[in-house]
Amino acid sequence: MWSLKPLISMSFKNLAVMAAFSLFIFYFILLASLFTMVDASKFLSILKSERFYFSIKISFITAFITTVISVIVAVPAAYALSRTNFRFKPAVDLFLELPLIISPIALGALLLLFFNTGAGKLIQNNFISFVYEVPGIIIAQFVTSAGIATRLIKAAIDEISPRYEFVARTLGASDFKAFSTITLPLAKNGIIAAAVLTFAKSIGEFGATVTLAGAMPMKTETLPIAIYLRLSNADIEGAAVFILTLLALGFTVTLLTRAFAKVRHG
Amino acid sequence: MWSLKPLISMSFKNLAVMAAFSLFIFYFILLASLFTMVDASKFLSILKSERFYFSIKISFITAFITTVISVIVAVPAAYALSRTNFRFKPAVDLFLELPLIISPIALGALLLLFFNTGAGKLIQNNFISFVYEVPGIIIAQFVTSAGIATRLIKAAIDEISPRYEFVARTLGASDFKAFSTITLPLAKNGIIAAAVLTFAKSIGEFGATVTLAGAMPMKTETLPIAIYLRLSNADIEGAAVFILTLLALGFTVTLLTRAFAKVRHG
Amino acid sequence: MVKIENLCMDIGVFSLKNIAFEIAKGACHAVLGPTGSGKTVLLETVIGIQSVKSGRVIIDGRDVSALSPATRDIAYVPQDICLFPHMSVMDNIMYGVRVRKLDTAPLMPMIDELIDFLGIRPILGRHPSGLSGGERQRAAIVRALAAKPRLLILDEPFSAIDSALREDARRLLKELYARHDITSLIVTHDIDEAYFLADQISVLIAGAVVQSGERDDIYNYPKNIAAAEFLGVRNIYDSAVESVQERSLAASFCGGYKINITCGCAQRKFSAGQKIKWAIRSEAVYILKEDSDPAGKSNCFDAEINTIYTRGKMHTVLCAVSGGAVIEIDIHDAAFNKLKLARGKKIKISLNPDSVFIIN
Amino acid sequence: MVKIENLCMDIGVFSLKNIAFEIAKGACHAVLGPTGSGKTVLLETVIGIQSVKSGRVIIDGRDVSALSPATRDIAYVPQDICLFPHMSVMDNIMYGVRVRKLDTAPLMPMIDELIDFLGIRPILGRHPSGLSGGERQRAAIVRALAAKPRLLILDEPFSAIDSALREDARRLLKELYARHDITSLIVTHDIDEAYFLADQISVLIAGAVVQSGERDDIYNYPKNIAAAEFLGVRNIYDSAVESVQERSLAASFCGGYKINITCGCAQRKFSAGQKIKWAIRSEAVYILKEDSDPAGKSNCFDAEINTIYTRGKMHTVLCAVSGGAVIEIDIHDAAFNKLKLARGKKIKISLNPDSVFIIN
Repeated sequence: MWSLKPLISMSFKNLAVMAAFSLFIFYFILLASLFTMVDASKFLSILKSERFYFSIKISFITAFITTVISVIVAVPAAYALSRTNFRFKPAVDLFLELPLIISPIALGALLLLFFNTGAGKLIQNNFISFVYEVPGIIIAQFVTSAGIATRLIKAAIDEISPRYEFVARTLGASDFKAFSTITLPLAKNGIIAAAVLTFAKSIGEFGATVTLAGAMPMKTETLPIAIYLRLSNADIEGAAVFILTLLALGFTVTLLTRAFAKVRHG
Repeated sequence: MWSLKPLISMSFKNLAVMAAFSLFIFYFILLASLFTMVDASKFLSILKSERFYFSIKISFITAFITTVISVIVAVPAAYALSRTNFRFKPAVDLFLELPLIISPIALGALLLLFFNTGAGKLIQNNFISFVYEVPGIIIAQFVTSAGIATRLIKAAIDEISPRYEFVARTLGASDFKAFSTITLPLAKNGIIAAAVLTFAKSIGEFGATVTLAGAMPMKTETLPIAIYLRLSNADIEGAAVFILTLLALGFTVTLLTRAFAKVRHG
Repeated sequence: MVKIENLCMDIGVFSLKNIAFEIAKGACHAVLGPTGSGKTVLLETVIGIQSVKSGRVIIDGRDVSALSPATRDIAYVPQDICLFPHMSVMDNIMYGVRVRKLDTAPLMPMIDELIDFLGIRPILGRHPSGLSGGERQRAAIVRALAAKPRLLILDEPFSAIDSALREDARRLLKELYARHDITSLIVTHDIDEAYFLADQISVLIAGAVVQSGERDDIYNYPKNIAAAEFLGVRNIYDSAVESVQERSLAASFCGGYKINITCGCAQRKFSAGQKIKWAIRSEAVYILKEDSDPAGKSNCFDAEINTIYTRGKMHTVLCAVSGGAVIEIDIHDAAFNKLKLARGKKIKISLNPDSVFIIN
Repeated sequence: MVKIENLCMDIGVFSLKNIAFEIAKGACHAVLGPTGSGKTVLLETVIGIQSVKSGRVIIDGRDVSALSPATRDIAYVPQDICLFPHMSVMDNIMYGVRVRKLDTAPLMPMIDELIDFLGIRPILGRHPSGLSGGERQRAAIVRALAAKPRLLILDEPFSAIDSALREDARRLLKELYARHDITSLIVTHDIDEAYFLADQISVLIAGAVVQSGERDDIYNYPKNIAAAEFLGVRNIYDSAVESVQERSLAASFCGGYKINITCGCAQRKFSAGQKIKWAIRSEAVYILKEDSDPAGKSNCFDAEINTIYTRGKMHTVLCAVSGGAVIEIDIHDAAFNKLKLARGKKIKISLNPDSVFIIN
């Protein structure tokens, strides 16, 4: 604090704003450096390539399926966590926070271990193959995003006064009717924002996917896997195209969720 | 809804609780499968190995440094975002949300691209080497966590009524004094929780680290990298030890942040 | 008729103890209590959101204690009104009718009448977000009454309304009660509001009903210190019974004065020498005109004005009786001006023996 | 002395327009207005949290408009009190003294006196979380006054206090003002509170001061419809000037009646035939005793009681004058009982010509 003190006293707010800007500039320089790598003709040829199209397709399809499953499970789970008291609720709550904290590669490895157990092998042999297969991408994305989706939707439901449901119930609505006609429509924007974020997270999922589904060109080659494969082959210009695609998606999603958040608060 | 309707009407709340439990059980089975893999003697020998010790050490040191840097930047940045209006604030805000959404491998790849630019090479050659080096781990962790740390600390500051600062300022405090004597102590638990989470995220960071710092045994071999290397060598029992270590850390951190969150609300 | 029988509840450290009162058909009953006395918990228990530990809620002879809120036939207007924000006012009003799949036709005349009476026809198509507090409240009342509930519950009914508009809202509700046969329970911390709207009042303090009865009895004769203080009684004195007559008793007052009390037949329970507290509301103490002869009046004392608090309609005069006790007097602006009261002025005050009451 | 000069502010759709008033040294000025009238924005502008668009804030001759809040010498107690939760009450009180690095010794006698006067010595060591609303408020007032500010600002001073305890809190503050030379600005939506505490009142409606002046003038003679309605004037009538005398004027009343108005010298501005509105507060209308002779009294009318709203201390009687107009009367409980008022009863009412006023 010694020598900084006069500076700080002078304009602490400016200093704080400077800190925010330095972070901004840090991220901005990273983005800018991307454009030094992009060669227009190579860029176009990759964009037109079948392999790029495959990555986009597999990423979108798997992320979409993951999002649908996550939301279907997360909406009732979030409702239960927000509105009801049940046994082991703290334990359930704790477990749903784990994917937020634990390394996706550990989660992917856990899945891999599970499919090496008796039960896992039974599922693999008789129902669906996950390891090094497309369904593995989906379950890897699900394991890293379901907990987060539940938290986000719970936050959206928490914001809605339970008294709306109380009133609906005194007016003759059952628990489910009160939920479906009042809480669900009121939480709609929050749920959509959570779904969009889950989709974005799933598109970008790498650690769990590479562990369970592997990095197999034209098979489990999602956009992040494609970046990984291109970098492994020192194809930096090629990687740049995929990075740019992910960034564009990220910006779109951020702006989308903000639009929905604004509607909710407005 | 057709055939489900009677079931739903009967006990919607139970159904919701079931959804929460099914998610819980999903994660729980994954954890349980881990223990089928762990062989006590092999477990102990790995725990005692120098390579395990190295991974723990490098993970903790890098994550600690990342956390310190992140918090130092994030606290004033969060304050600026929460309390002041400045030009380009929406743009800064948007950029700080990117690391939440964009694939860590894309962020790592951006760093790699940057260090391939003229400016990047200048830094590499004259100051610190990042690519495939330990500082690369730190910057990879920083790029994936600084935005998140800022968001979390901003949320903690948002919860504190700005009127506390107004009052402090009418009592003669400068902006900085009002911040350091009022807002900072009141946000303390939130900042600690953010730091703990940043630390945990950094410990688990894989995508950006593997891209920028590579997966080099006994050099850039953090815990997630170690899992990756063991799995690559089909050393599933070996990987299990590292996964368990990450899980234990994850649980500890979750419980710690909750303890701090409780203190804050209490 | 609604009967609350020995209701007990435990929520963490907080509990409701043996709550019991009745609401006659068509009557309005107010539960009056300070913040944290358990009003909202009581109300949520009656509605069925909280389940009872013991005791019963009986509505028109039917024990509803174990029923879900949907089948209790109780309508509820919460403190924050809670019109469903994603529906128009009309859809809000019809929510209960639709969700219960009732036949709309026979209900519409009454709903229409309520809509007109409460003046919300112009806003039926609007969504709640643009409405004023008063409009929201009126819409919520129509929504609550649309399916003809057996009991209407209002939680702090006017807290969402700007204070300048509350008087009109109160009068409208009072008129609504007069025109329709509505059995109602209101919950409030505001004594004036409870007195204005309710026929009976129960005073709830720290989870227990300390007094329940007719509005005037509660207002004029609170039975214990907690209720008296909460109800704004400011003249409370320690005393001892001096003598007991058939229809009155005499008690000591500061400096050897005596005070006659005729309130009810309460004196039967008392005997000479017993320690009591007596009290009188500040608006029941009169300042006599300078030329009036106190000989004929009972409980007259000489006093000197200590402090005057001026307000709009009523002023408060604090005066010291010769014996030392301070008595507080609320006096109407006109009388205040006529008597030319001022600090230090010597006055004669009179305490109507009917207005003096004994508290435990 | 504090002067607010032509203060203008724009925050999004909301604006303050040309706010101007003065607070004499040692006086209490209340800004009174409904929710959303801009009270809090005005106050934050005076404190220096919001910056002015134009206009000045002058404190004891010094223009502080461009200064930071830290150097304006204004103390502030927000609506939610905002004691610093991580400090003891004593540390809260001493915060301003410490942060300004003032010499504690000369300030301690006054701080000690304030602590004792406001009765917070027993809680000095405690943290705010366990305190009642009243204790927090008193601690915040000591904190605000500890470094001898030139102006004390209180935002809705009693909103954090249980309604049953507000009267005591008000009296304590009033006494504090009487004992210490405190120049104060309070902001409130509560007419009674403003009247009780303040010497002068400014009525703020929709971002503009519609009337500013002595407490009694504001209360008794609001100058325009918005102020009159906000201040609770319920008898307002369209009328026309019939004749103008030197010190009074006569105006028409329903059904050919005439009303005499002597209020101020306002009549100078009026001429016969001019359309006006006149008004009278409900507590300024008197019901005459049945045997009294109205011959000597001016503005006496026959009326019939329509509606009675009973309350605790004051009751409200609505009666129709023969001409058709409805007049509302607030009457003290004792007078109400003495006059044996009931619905349908024919009464004689009298409107004091001094209490009738003309509004724009």
